[in-house]
Amino acid sequence: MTTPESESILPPEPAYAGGTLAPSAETHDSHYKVSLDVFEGPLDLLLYLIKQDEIDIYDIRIERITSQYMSYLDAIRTLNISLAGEFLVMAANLCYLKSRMMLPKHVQPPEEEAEEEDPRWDLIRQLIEYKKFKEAARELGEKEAIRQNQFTHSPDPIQSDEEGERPLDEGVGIFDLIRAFQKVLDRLKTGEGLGEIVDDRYTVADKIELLQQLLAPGSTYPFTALFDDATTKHEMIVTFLAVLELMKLNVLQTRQERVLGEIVIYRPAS
Amino acid sequence: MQLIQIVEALIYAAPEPVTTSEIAKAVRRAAADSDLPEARAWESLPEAEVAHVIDDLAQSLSEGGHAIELRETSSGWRFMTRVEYGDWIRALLPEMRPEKLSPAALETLALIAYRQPITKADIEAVRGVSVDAMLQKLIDRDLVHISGRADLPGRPMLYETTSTFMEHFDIKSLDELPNATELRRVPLPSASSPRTESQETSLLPGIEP
Amino acid sequence: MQLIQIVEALIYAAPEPVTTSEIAKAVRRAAADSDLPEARAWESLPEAEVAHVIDDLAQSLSEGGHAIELRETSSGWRFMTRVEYGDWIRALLPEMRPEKLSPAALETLALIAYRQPITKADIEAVRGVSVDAMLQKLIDRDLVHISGRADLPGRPMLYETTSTFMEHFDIKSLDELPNATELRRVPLPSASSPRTESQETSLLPGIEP
Repeated sequence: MTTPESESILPPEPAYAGGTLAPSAETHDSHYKVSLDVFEGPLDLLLYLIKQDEIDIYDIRIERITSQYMSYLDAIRTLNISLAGEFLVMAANLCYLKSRMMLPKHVQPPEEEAEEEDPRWDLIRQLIEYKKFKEAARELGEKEAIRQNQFTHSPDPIQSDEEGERPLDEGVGIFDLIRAFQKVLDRLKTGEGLGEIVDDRYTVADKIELLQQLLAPGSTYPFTALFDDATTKHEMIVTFLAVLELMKLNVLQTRQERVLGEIVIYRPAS
Repeated sequence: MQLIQIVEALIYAAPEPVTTSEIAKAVRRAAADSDLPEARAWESLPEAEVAHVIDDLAQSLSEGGHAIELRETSSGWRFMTRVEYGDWIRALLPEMRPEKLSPAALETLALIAYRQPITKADIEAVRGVSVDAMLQKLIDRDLVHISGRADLPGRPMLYETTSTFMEHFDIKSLDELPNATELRRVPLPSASSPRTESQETSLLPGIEP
Repeated sequence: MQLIQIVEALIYAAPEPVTTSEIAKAVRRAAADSDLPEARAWESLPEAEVAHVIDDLAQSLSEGGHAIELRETSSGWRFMTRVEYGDWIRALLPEMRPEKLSPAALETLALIAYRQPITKADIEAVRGVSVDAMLQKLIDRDLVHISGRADLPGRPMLYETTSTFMEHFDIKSLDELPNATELRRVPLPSASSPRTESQETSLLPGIEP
């Protein structure tokens, strides 16, 4: 399959419009490494070469454009960059056109439909169509940029007299907790080292007692803040297990105002 | 309580854009159940009156010098911050940095947008490259969907843009596309021989990979 | 451009409530990068001034007869619809279009439906992309649930569709799925070497969700 796997939905890093691309075969590596990703396909490359030469699309000189195209591909190949199949198909097509153009008119093999038509015509038409849509794509990109400067709000809580109408009020699943916990661990992982204290000084029972002191009946506490003071992963796990234990005993509850929002630990008054 | 406030609350609270007719229908329904004396009149609220109220609301927001405006998208009305505050908002929310589509994605989308419904082979005929992977990515991002199969040998799939596409580019209708009249008519080089679709069809009909 | 508008835009666009100090910090940061002449003054914007502007904003909203008000929650400021519109909105919202599933979500759901119980690794082997977030969304919407753990290294979780799924798609049993007998047997790529689940399993043995 010829699918260019590098074709990403996100833009390539280097800007095509930068104009630093020199298509001569002598130029060295980095340009070509950059450029292959920059061209969206063989038609795009051809348009670029035509623009460089400042010639009219209707007036392409096949011989010249073919040799430019080929030297471009050669340069890419010497760098051992794998080439999408489409670029090679176009190369073959160009060589074929070139050889046809070189023959005197009366010995040119008859094309199927096009009787008197210029053999370049198919390619020219394709280039023109492609160019129109390339332009349309650029305009879409401009619309996108404007749109992305406008923001809408995420669905918000609606105030109403009745409590309990909010979709996520019934407590958070254990999975949300595990995920939140994972987030804390990840953050710890990317932060500085966990310290070298090896002594496992905390037990779940200790932490249960601590949590009960921390949370007076009727009060709340942000879930992630429970781990702010933890110095080891072990301590965090123990704290987490203590929370789970207290939840099982109905001493603590969890709340989350919105999906993926901050989880809050709550200790009911009774 | 006034109608303009109800409309404002409704547009604000709706998780997705709402159309004038949806608002009118909803107000009529809710008015019938309401105890408010002023609600009587809204039980037969015509859509035209809602349209009028929406105009008033949009105007009062812009005259009041607000940073938020009422905008009509392809799927209805919604509040949005004005363009000029984009940089300020991103300073608060660096994670909201927009993900711009690549030129290759834009080219493919442009072709689908202007020529829909279109087959993969026809897209490839213009772009000159294989678009399998790209189409899959666009489908995953809900910018494109499969609308059916063409009445051609091999029954190739047909692709169309989605309402997410319209929202992403802030386009209300396809006629609003830049240069629409010209590009939607341009005769395209089309795939000379319809290529057979790859595994995706044979493997799991109905479940797209 | 005025400070009050910037503050309005920031509070509106933020996905979570924002505090006065977060707003002040964001404005200072963006002002430093801004070309606007009026932004100079905001580079050293004190929090107290933001607090003042927030008061003005809240007041202008309530005096303007809006259905939306600025409220301070435990974690910061946010806009909310006023209490008195709660009933209306609640009556109106069911009229709204339900949020639709994205194609990517549907694919994942379909795979689970036909191949349940299935591990995440096997879903990913077929879809070729990570499906963590997608699975979570499906679980959040009660279309999919975890039915247990596979008897494989790492004891990966197994996913199944729920009764909500059956209701949503209006089927009484899984045999009623289109093409069930065939699709449930189609050979699919599966995770060649079952991956070990991430820490959640290894770290916390004994906590079965």
